[in-house]
Amino acid sequence: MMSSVLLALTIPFAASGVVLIIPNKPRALKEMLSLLAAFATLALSLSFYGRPASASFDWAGFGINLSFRVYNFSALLVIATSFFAAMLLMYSCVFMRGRENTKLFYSLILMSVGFVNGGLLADNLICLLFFWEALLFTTYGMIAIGKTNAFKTATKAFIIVGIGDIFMVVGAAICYNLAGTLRISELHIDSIGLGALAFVLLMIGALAKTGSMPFHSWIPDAATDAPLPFMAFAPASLDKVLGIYFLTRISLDIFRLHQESWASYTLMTIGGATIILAVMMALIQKDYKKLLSYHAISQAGYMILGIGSATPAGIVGGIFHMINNALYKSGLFLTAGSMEKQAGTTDLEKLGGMATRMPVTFACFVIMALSISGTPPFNGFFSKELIYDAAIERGTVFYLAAIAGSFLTAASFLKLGHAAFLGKASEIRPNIKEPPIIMLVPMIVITAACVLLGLRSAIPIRLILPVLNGYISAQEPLTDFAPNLSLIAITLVVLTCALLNHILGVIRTGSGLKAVDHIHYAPLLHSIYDKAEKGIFDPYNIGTGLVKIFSVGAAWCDKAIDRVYGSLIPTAAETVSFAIRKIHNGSYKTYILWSLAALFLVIIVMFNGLK
Amino acid sequence: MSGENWQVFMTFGFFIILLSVCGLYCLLVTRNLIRAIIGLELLFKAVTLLIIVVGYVTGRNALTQAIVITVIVIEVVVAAVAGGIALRVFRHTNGLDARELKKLRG
Amino acid sequence: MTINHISIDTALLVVMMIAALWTVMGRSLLKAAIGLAVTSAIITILMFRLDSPLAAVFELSVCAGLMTVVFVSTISLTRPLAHKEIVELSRERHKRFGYLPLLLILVAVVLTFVKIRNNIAAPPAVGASIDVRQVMWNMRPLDMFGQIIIIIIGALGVVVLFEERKKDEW
Amino acid sequence: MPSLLIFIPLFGIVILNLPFGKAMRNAAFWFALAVFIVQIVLAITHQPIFWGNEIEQMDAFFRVNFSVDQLSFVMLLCIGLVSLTSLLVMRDTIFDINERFKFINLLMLASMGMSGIVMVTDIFTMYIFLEITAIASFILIAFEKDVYALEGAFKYMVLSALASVLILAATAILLLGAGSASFTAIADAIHRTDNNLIAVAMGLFVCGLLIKGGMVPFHGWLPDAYGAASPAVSVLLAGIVTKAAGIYTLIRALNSILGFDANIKALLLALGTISILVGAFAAIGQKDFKRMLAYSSISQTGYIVLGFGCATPLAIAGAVFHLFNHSIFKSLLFVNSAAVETRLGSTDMDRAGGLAQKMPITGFTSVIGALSAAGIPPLSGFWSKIIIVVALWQAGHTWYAATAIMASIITLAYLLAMQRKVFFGKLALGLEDIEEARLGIRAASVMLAAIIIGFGVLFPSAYAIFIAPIGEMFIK
Repeated sequence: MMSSVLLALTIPFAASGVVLIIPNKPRALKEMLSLLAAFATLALSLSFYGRPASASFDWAGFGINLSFRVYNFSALLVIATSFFAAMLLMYSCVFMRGRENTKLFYSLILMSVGFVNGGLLADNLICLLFFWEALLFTTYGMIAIGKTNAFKTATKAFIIVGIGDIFMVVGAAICYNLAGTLRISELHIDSIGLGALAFVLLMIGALAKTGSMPFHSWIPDAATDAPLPFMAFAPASLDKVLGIYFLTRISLDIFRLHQESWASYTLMTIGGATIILAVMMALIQKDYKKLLSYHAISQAGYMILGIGSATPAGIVGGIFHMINNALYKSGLFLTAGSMEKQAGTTDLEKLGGMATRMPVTFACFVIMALSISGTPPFNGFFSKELIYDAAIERGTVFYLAAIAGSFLTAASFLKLGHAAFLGKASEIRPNIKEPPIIMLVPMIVITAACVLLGLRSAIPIRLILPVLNGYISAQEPLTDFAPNLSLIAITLVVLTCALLNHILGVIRTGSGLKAVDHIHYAPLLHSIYDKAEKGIFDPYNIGTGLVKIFSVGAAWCDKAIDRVYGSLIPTAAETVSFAIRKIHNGSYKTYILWSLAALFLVIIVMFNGLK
Repeated sequence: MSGENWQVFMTFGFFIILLSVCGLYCLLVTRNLIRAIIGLELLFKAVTLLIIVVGYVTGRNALTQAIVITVIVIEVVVAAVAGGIALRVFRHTNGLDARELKKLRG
Repeated sequence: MTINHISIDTALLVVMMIAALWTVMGRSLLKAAIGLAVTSAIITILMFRLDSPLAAVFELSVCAGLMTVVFVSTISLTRPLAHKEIVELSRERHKRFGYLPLLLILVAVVLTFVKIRNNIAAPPAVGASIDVRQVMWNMRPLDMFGQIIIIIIGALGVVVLFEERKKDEW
Repeated sequence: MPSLLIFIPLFGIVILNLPFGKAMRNAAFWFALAVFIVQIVLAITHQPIFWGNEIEQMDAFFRVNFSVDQLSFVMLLCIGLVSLTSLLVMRDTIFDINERFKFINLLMLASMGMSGIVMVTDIFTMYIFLEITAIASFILIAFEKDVYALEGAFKYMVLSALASVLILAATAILLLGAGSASFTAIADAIHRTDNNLIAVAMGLFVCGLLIKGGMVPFHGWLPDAYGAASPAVSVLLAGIVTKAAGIYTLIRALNSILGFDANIKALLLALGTISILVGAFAAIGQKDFKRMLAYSSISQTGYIVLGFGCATPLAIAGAVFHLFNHSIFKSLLFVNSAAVETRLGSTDMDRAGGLAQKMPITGFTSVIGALSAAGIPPLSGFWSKIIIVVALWQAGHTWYAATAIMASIITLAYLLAMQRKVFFGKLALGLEDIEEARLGIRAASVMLAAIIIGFGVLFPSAYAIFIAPIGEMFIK
């Protein structure tokens, strides 16, 4: 078993290396090879489930071991990762054809799979950090492959995620100081004093990886600049898997989050804010991919809210939602990819009437959109209900945030679907038809998974339940969660409202895309929207005043965060750099004076000794 | 160490420090490269004297003399090479001004 | 050594300081080189008085002699400054070098306040009377090889740095 | 027989300089190549017949007393590798046969000086070898003979002479207590005496070494010297000269002579951190490739000194490993800069652009070098940095560790900026007919890149063979 644990890392790594060095032609060779590796990893990971194992190798000495541990939770996520990798590689085979750097792209994807698997299986904080950091560079590489602007975006992503990682490194150091061990399965720390600081630092790391606010601003940029499969791969699925996995581990195993703790409230607040702010931004996007990317942020809010609630329903719901989200979000990105490949654009103003030309894509889109909006009987519904359940138990505010998010999500997907697939058929390109079968298969498989997980939602929930072992005391029975009928009713009402709202908007403006323009160009908000880029927000007619404050706040937050990462930090660095270069004035006398000053100081210190 | 030797060491030490201050001042204030090298030589003189005094007060004249002879050889070679560099600078800039040597900065 | 000896030494040291001051503050480069030689000569006397005759001889011949030759030849190879320039420079020099005696007095005053405990003691020497030559050739031969290497480098350096090349433009 | 490492090149140089005509001058290159390769092989294999004490006749004949331990082996390996690299770069940058001959002589003398530094057991002999290395280096810097090179050489000369004075003064004061210049006697004296003067001598000694090693605020000469020297000399200086003369001697002094004094440890931690930050920040805004690398060198050396200041076995093992890594990746980057300089005629980064298209090997190896410098897994630079950082945590120096990690990001930032300016992006105007660098430079860069990747991937075994024994050296 020991060696097979390592295989989950070595297969992708080896394949990644081989893909990089084999010749460019024939094209099919590298495609076949990467697919083969991905499916082999998937098959291997399936064998992990239900067979706990651990492996440890002497590595750097001095207490730093390369140790891995397979248990039900990590095994489940390794399966998910491998599944997504296989699907996306299959999709990329066609999608990336005719582009540059495909070899590097495959290689990086495989490498990321190895790193994510490593991170999920690692049982040593240093070891986990290693894989975690390494993922940063594959992310960087994959974004940088994209369009001309991609380098800047890649750097932005790198800085933002990198800063989160630094916090995490410091947090890990504190953990080691407090507990004296780096084995995750043996780490148990109280979240008071230094422990609290450690928790916050590790939490920041996990949140930054997940892409929640305020660590999100690179994702929308990447949506336009990075190659599309990357979006479906990293921000939509792998980053969430790894980030939420780590958040769960620190909340449940290391710090034993309990319900009344400040940490729980912090997490829930971050979760709630992320849901609302990001979905607001999503609502007014006019680009298919950008809209989806804001949803990728917003959905992370649900997971954080669920796990932060520290109730069994919330935690199970959060993890279930993470898997569901990974499914439908990557699926939705794939539909965006089909659009990009076949129609040549993802600008919603140019698209329209695609339903008749790409019926399969449309069907997949509808199912996944229903799923992400939380419509029964698809998978998103069940996980969201669990989270609502937990949120209402912990505080009505959080529930309101979640349900409002649901409303806006539904509204934005109605807009998206309407603008892209229905309405007047646009003629941007003649003979638009379905993408090739190899691109359709992953979409269909993922859609089928959405439906299956919805119809048989008890099975995944039962698989996730063991995560709670050790967290919830054995006295409390761990059974399936009973559905809360009144909450379901509210959900359905809210979704209906969203539909009505959309229809109302369409009747007023006559276009799916412009269904929200009457709010957009309202006299009061007009100037703000003009300022905050052309049409950033699209609040609906109910509660205009409240929405206005939120919108301005969201726009401001988004810009401010962007400015900190994009200009404040580089400017500060350049200023310091300039000052330092200025004092190197080229005269050897200055340099001697520095040396003498330091020497004098040293002499005084050595003469008197440091007290 | 006997009091008498200690007194010798302290007296010499006092003047050695003054001599090195002289040398450093010369090195820092002058604008002529050759004078800067002379300042360095003064520093070397100070340190040579220090080694000899140490040899005297510890009764190990043989060792310190051996050391000083080597130091003197090194000193001469350093002075010759430094003089060579100064000469080269002179050929390039037609002067020995230390302020000319500020082109590399930042 | 009696107190009398110490006062002679002190007197010599004061003379050495005056020579050094002359070296640093003197107007022409040539005088500075000669000042250095004088300083060196006084140090030679001090070394002789400190029972280090061989080092003293070396100091006298190499430092006071050879080094002065090196400096004087370098100075003569570089063009002497025009008279006007010297006058201007010397006016400025007074401003810049006038502080040196003050600085020296200041340092001297500060040094009188520094107290060091006399608890350093070297272990007693093993063989009472080891000769310098013995130390150099038998105990520290590596230093001799080092000197050889240094001299080779010095020779190479002089060849590299002093040689005239057509490429040089001046 | 370690003395042969000094004497064979020495006699070789003497014989080569005898007036036997042109044949000797042509042979010099191959002689130097052979000497360096033999040194590398001996340092890797730890060949007991050569290093062992069984055959003492040679050392006894010359009456020299060398001692070689794990640390010396690592240094000898670095010296061999970097000197070899410098020689290969020289082959492609200096073409006049007489110039070449002088250069090779000086290179071998410098390398000999460094080999001496890492093997001696006597503080004054160490000083002599330091001086040999230093004088050979500033002649090498001035070798170019343009005014910039002379300026760099003069600055280095002045600061280096100041360092010599400090080291000599410290030696003299230490002699006062020890009566002998050998490491053991002085260590014994320091252990025995508790006196302010001796403490000051320790401070002077460390400061002298820090000037030689170019640590902030003693670093003023370093960017000028590295930046102005000819390509082959920059490689030598950045790769090994300052490391052997300043950093190796520092750890040897701490371990064998001065002991890990609390004040000195605090000093090293502070200076290490300042160096890391100042070097990194100064590197951000540089326009010249070599000058940026020089500041980066200060920053990287800061990590090494930080490791020494932490003074746990793990930290020192990491620091020594970083010293090795730094030698390799910084030499590699300077070789890349040499490739750019030979083809472009300058190292101005604004003039370059998109060179990776025309110079694929240089472009690729520079990526490896830059990533290793920034500490990115799985390249070897990552391992040494992570070891240092981990050791800092373990010793409770959390803030220093955090700074080290933060500076690592800055490192990545400026190295990536360099990559973008010089090697990637659009091909700059007028560079359409540029070619890949010549054979020697290519060979050197491929060799160094292979070492970086090899050490990174085979880290566990490299650790066991080279690094762990060094850590054990320091367990008291």
